[in-house]
Amino acid sequence: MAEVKAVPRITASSRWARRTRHGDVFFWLLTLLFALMIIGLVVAVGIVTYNGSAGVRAEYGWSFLWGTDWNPIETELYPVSFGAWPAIRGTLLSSLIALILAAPTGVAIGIFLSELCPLRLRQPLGVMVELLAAIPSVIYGLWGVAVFANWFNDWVANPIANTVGQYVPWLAGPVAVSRGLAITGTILAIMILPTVSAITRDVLQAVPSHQREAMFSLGATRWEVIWGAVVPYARAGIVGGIMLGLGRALGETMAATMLIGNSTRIEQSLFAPATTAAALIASELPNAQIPLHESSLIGLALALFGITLILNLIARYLVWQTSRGPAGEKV
Amino acid sequence: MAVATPPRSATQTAHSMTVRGLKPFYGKRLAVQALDLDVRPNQILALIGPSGCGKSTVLRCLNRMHELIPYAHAEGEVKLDDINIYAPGVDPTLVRRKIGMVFQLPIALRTRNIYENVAVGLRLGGVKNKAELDARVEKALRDANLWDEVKDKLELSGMALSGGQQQRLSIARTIAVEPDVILFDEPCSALDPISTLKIEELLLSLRQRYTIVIVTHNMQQAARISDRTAVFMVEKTDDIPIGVLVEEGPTEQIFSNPKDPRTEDYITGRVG
Amino acid sequence: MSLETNMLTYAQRSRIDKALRGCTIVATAIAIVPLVLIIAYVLIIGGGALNRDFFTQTYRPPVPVGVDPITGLPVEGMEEGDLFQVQARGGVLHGIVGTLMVTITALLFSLPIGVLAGIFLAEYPDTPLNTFIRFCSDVLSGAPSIVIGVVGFTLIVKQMGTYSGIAGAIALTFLMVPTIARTTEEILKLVPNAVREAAMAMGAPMWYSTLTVVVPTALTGIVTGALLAFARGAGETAPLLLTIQGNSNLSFNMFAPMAALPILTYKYIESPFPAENQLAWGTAFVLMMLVLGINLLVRATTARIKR
Amino acid sequence: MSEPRTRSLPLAGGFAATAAARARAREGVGKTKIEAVNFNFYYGSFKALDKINLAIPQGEVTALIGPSGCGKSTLLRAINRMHDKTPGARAEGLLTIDGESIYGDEVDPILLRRRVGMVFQRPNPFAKSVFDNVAYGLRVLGERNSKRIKERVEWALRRAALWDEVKDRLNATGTSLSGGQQQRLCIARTIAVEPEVVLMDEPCSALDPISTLKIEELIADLRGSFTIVIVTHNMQQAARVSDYTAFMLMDSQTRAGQLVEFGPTARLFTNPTDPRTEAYLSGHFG
Repeated sequence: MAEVKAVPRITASSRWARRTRHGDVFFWLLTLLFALMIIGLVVAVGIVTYNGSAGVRAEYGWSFLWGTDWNPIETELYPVSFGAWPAIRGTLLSSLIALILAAPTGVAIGIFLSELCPLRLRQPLGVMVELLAAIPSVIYGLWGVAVFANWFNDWVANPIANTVGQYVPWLAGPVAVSRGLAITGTILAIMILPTVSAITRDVLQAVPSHQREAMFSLGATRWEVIWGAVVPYARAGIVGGIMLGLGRALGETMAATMLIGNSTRIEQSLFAPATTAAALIASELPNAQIPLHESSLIGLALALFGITLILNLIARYLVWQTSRGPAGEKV
Repeated sequence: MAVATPPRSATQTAHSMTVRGLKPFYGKRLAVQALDLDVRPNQILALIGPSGCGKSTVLRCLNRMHELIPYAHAEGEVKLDDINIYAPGVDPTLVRRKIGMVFQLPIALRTRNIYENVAVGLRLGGVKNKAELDARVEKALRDANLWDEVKDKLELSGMALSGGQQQRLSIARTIAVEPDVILFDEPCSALDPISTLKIEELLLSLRQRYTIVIVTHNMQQAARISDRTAVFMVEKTDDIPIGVLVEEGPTEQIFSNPKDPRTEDYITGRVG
Repeated sequence: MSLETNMLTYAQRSRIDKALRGCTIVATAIAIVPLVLIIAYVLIIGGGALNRDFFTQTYRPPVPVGVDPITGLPVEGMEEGDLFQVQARGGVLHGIVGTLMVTITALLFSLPIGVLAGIFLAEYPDTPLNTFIRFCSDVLSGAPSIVIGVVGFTLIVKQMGTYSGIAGAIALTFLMVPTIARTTEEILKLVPNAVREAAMAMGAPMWYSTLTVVVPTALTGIVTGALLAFARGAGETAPLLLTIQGNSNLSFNMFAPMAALPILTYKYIESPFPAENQLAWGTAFVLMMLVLGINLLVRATTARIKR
Repeated sequence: MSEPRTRSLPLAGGFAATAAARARAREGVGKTKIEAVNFNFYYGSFKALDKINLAIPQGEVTALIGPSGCGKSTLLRAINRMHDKTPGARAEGLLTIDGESIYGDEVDPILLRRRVGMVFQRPNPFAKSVFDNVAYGLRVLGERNSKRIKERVEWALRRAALWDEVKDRLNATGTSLSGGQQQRLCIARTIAVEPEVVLMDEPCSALDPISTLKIEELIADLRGSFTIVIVTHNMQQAARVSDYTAFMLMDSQTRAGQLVEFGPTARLFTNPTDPRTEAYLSGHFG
């Protein structure tokens, strides 16, 4: 091998050496500090909403949550009163409708995209679903108000109210024009559908193909493979996806504000106007005149935050439960 | 009670397969040159050859598993006894029911326990009676030489077993539905020598009741257990590799007195 | 067919298979209809509402059809009914400027927090603290955006005594940090350990190898996360309603109320004039193009890297 | 930085010490460079190395051979403390370089690794240009003078017999080179800072025969300038490139790695004293 010309060796400077020696401790502290900021942000949300709602808790205590009267403006007939139940009920019901509509459909779409879709369509359809999940909710709300509401009234709400609604009180008329729990729930369902489908598709695609092949080689039909091997394998992730969708529906503000009708009266029918916690906060907080009103709205935000926190915990518990599999598995 | 398959009696005749002009494709690319092959009843046919020669592809064509790979399909004729499994109108699901398959990696269905791992095929076949299920699961596990090791832990997940045990579990699952032919795709390549030995013993005992095709990259294994051997090679035309069936014959003859010089090169270790 | 002889239940199984597979196709078809309609409406109606004024002007109150929008005088040949029809004028330049300023400021706040927290989660050994930080990050990204709006409102708007762009940016920071932190963490974990070991074996201190080798390897991924966070922030409405309030004029002052595209969309659709509702579609069009454009860009670059 | 302190504790203190050590290196080949005395290594409660006693001579090539799982890689990685980040990994007993304990309390592993470079099994160039890959170690040392860096990079690439192949594409990404070139790039990167010891962990196992040959030639060429410790599973390779060979085995009961025999390669391969070495070399097990 050819002789290589010698060149001076490079050694470290002492200044640099001092810098590098303490760099690691400094870097660790720096990243730790910023990581702790994430905890700080959550704590800030908790503290601000908790302190902000001190007034309403002093006035009503926990019964604030199930008080049924919400009346921020003093009139001769009705005294000022703040009960969160109309808003909480509306939030829960509209999300429930969204969940009932979107969970089975979303899972079915996920199964179709991952297992059954012709290969040529798989990529474009998948991209479309992911793009739809990214569209801002105000656009869903806009379409809901301007286009979907009339259609829903003519083809769904009125026919149901005029037939089944005669006997079932919670589907009874009169149908509020373009407003109400049912239509809000439906738009929320359309909105969370891409989220649920995209996550379901992702977790199904992560199932190793040999699990499918083992079932196929036993003479299972495609559906038996999907339902017997693929879906059970991925159920934890599917549950997680549904939970994520539910969380989005619970906290959604704009679509709800535009479509729910913003009425704090509790009416039995799903076709009557109602309100949700998010919609109530968005429409009243900027104009709240008396401190108790403002404090009540912040209390609502605290309740909403609490609900999503609990949902997060439940989702984690379910994922943990379902991922364990049969006893004896080495985890 | 719906009974899918009556338990097989020892006297039942075994089944043969005939392959004529089989051409497996990946997309537009032909993977193996059109080949003819006979699988004789109650024998073990070994497919050997260097990696990339298409032996696994051919195996997967024998029960129409090949077409499950995206963009893959096969042309030609594969007969189980006198039925062409590639004839129009034949449901691949039924074909796979009749021609079982055991894979390279031991597969325990992750969300089922050991018992259900074996019972799953029977349930698909419509067996619902608990006593009958129990009996047939036990028989399959006994036939797979696994019963004594797992009889006390049938409720545990299949994932709790060792690799060799999982592979025998896969075999138990396959023979529980009493197929006519069993295909093995390098069943020992992920296992340690002792587990390999157990699987080989198992294969020899299964030969009395089933027709078996096995793909292996281990020539000694082929020599030890198979009755006949088919040797595949890779050839390159215009830089595109294609698998070719070089020679097929009784195992003894292939290993002691190969007709084709390429076979000789391969088994003496000069290529592959 | 003799293959079927011992398959008594097969016909039934086959029917179930076909029926349920059909169900998934039907579900997909049903779901695709409204989703396609939404995009189509925004593209067609919204696209139709666009013109040069739309991008160069700010809000101007609508005038009757029979009045010249510039001079305010009746135009020639006007009919009496025209005075009761309203035509929309002006554009959303103030909204575009507001959205960009607020979201970019929020990105500047959340990038250091998110990236450094992501480095902490990915590069240092897992402890219960890491698990807790991840949980907090999940809580934050799952928190309803209106709650974040309330926090911005009480924490900043109330204290400052005025709605302001900066309050909006801080509220959006809450929402963007978890996205950036989690993508950074995930992408850093994809960097092969061999790269870290190589740098370590050269005698590089950890901070130096992280900044000069690990992070540059993952840079596109981190940028992707930042862009996605930006898209998410740009589309948020609820927190902005409570923090920047909206503004009809072009404003560059981060310490005063500002406009933003999502808020304009909401205000225009609530407007009683049908002509202004038209503007809502146009605003939605711009917003959707911004968000989808970023998503497509991210998709194209990641696809290129994977190849 | 105080001069006496660095002299007495070179690993802990700084860089003047390395110059002193290099002066010692010139004193002659064959002196003990790295020594293990009753050295044990644990992963949590699992004992991976059991009482290793070994003296690796300076300026020569020492090969660690043995069947997989025998702990040869663990021993190699212990020499520059690559296990430090592995949870539960800990050393016991004595492992020294130039008489200083590698696992001493005062030792800064970063300074240690600047003296003990390492080449890995799979080529792992950074996703940077060829030039920046080699310059990386120099920049780690704080060098900012681009002329000096350039000189040094060329020197290292020439030393690694890669210069002629890459001199026209120094700006190409390191990962765009072929596997064998990547591995030589990694060697160039390691020797650019002139470490005293170069550890190689099966450097050829991911390479084709021709690239393997080139790396082996390179090792022969670097011999004398560096103390080289190489782990290989290929006995022929050990016989070809090394001056000394250490044969290790896994204890069948405890599964801990043990040193069976150590000696000049020629002697070990032709006339092993331990029957287990003989059995392994003649292919009876492993």
